[in-house]
Amino acid sequence: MNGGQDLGGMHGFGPIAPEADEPRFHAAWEKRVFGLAMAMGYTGVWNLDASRSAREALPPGEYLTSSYYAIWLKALERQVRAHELATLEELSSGTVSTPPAPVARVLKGEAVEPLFARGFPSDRPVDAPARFAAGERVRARILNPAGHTRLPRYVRGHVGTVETVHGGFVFPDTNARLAGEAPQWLYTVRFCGRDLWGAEAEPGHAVSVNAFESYLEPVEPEPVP
Amino acid sequence: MNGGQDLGGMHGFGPIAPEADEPRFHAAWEKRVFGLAMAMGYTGVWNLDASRSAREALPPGEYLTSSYYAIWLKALERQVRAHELATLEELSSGTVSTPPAPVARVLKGEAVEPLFARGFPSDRPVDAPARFAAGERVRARILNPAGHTRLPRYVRGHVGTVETVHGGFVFPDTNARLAGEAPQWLYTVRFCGRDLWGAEAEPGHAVSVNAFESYLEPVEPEPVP
Amino acid sequence: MAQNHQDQDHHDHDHHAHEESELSPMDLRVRALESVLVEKGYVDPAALDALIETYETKVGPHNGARVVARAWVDPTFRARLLADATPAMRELGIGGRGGEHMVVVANTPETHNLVVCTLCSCYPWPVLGLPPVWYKSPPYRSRAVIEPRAVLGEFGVTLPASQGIRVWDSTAELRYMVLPMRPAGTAGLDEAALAALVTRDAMIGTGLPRPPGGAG
Amino acid sequence: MAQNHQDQDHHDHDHHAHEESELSPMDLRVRALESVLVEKGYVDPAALDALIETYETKVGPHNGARVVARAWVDPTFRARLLADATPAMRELGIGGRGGEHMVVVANTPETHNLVVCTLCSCYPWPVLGLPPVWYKSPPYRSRAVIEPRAVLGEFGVTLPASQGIRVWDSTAELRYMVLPMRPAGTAGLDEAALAALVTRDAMIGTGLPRPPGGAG
Repeated sequence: MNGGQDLGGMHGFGPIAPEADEPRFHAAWEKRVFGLAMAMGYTGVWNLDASRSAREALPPGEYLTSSYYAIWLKALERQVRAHELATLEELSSGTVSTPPAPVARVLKGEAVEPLFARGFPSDRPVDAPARFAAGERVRARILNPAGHTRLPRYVRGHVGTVETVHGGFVFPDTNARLAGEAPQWLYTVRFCGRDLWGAEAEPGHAVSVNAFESYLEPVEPEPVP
Repeated sequence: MNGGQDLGGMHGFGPIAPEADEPRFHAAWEKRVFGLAMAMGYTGVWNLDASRSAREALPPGEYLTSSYYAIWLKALERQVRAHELATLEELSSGTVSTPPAPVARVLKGEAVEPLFARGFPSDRPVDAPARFAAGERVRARILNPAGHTRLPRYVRGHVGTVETVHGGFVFPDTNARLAGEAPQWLYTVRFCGRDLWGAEAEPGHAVSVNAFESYLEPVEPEPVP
Repeated sequence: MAQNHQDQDHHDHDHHAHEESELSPMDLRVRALESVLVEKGYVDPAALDALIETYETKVGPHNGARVVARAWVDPTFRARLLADATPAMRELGIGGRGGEHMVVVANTPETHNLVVCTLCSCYPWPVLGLPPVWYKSPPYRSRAVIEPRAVLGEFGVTLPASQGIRVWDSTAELRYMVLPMRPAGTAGLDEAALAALVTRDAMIGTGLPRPPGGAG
Repeated sequence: MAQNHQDQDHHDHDHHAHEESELSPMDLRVRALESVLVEKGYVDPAALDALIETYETKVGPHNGARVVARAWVDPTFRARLLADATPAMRELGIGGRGGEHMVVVANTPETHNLVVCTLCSCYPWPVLGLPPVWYKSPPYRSRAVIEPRAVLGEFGVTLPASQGIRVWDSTAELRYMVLPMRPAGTAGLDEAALAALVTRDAMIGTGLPRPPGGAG
């Protein structure tokens, strides 16, 4: 979605402001939100793409004026309610008044270390051969889905070069709406900065994104001049 | 600038919500802000493009969470201070403590009706002939200036058709930074909705913008298939 | 001179005196700004009053409705209006700030027109007055150019699929007004009665004219 | 068992008891959420503790610094790391959540690498820990892809014009770590001493390694 999260190339946010001490968390509640989001993500009621989608679905003004873990919190509350794991009244009061819903898994304390040290890979086999090859010129498709996508606005319509073919990965656009992992080939596509931002832009840089196969289309061979 | 104001094609703002009675102003202060912005615009210290630029220069999160006349107010305060017409201390206290700065004009009460009924035209003669003609295919240039521009992000890089050649008009990008009116030819350029938004977009619409000549570039003749 | 409360609301030159008990932080902030700008001589209080009165009470969609009704009854005026709207509107005494360069776009069975300003709030003041909040707000500004049919649906306007939509994004100093199609069954109506059918939304493109004899 | 205040801060299972006097609305809101999720059996409080402890205290840029130092001293490891980073890091016992698919990109005199996630906050947790606020915030996310040289300037990094910048936007589940160039004058340093020169920012690309013998 073209929401508040799609920030690449925007202006007006001011200078980057590193903190002197850079604490990982800035309040006790931030730690709890972090832990709750991780633990609830493990239940299998939703997945990581759905959580990203819930965060970016905050109205843009709210997204841009909320702190990072406040975004996580608001999205987590929405997910909990949308999946009927708890009611608004319960979240407001902190008191349980309805029975729990069934969940596929619960993350146990002793399982955290081994599970998180192993990780949760997203690569998946894909039957079809890759459509594009390293070195090939491709165009990022013009897509403006109202739902979750990982193709940022700033590359859409632009031509770049496939640099790496990474194999099959879970497709976020379907996975985010719990419509299946539908794995696709994933590529690294490199764009010239001037192509993305124009001739007046800062010179001498290239930008790459990781693009799923359905985000890309072939570029017609250019006519000989 | 790619700021909070450049809203075309964004998602996540929810439904359009017309009010039942739609008052022109929702508080007494809104009327005063409207009048003050009009009156100060007449002083010649800045111009309409500069005011638009000041409004969109609010940080995007603030822009998107401020009401319309709150945006006007914040921009007007910034302009007043930037041009040293009043100090922060004066605006905070409402009490004048420094001498006034000279301004070119003051809008008198009796002049409002005739001046505003006549208006303030923006058309200007341009010596050079128009570069593009009605019916010509043109591409909206890829421009991402950090300053004011009136070429919205959603048309940049896209090909459309010149529909009308309107004559010379004040160029907002320079005028907004008080760098001169530098008039340019102005065009209406029509784009196919599917070209702008992709094949999955809502069918059956076209969108046009008013584009200054420097926003446009010729499209190379397409090769015969 | 005796003044009732209503008179005070409209004419008292100390505009804020009667609101003392309910001044919000924004009221106070704006009052401070106004005081400084007036005291420094940049702003004439009489000009403020005249500006507010003009745009709160005088200029509004009744002007645009007159233009539309005239175009419906006078083919030569319609032709002049579509060819060069600004002088044609001047024939009716309509024009000025925010309408220096008017463009009128006519709906047809093939094409419905819709006006938006994605970048700010450009709007044809002399014919429609100041814009409503929704016109200036992110939902309309973001969606009108990408999903105009869905937007029209929220306004209760369902067009046939065969009727295309043309969206006019007001990105320069041209200001657009939609000339709606004249409703069926209005052959017997005079210009004033026709004007009464022309809603503001019909001139933005988010509505259609009222049918004759409707509930209004 | 005697507990001093510090023990309470870190080990008391009623995490909030000692904060009663300063609970903010956000504290209360999160406490309510946690209470409900725990009482309904979706969340094991011991898992929360383990998650927070892991990512607050155990996982951090010291891991990435070990990887960089090893790559500086061991050309065959460096080759394996650049060819397929995930198994190479596993050789050092480093990997897991947020680093399942690692890519390491090496700076050269021709190209400096910079990592960003414009769409959210993707970051290689196993090597760098949780990201700092600036990495997750709009200024960095918006500007890194359009004006990386200006961004580097704000971090005090001025590159020669001849050195291009390659920006890696982390838009899928690949996670990037920059392998900085080994600083001059470090021939005599062992792996641990080299690792001490490797800052977190050097592995994001917003910084360069410390020079040897510097003030630290």
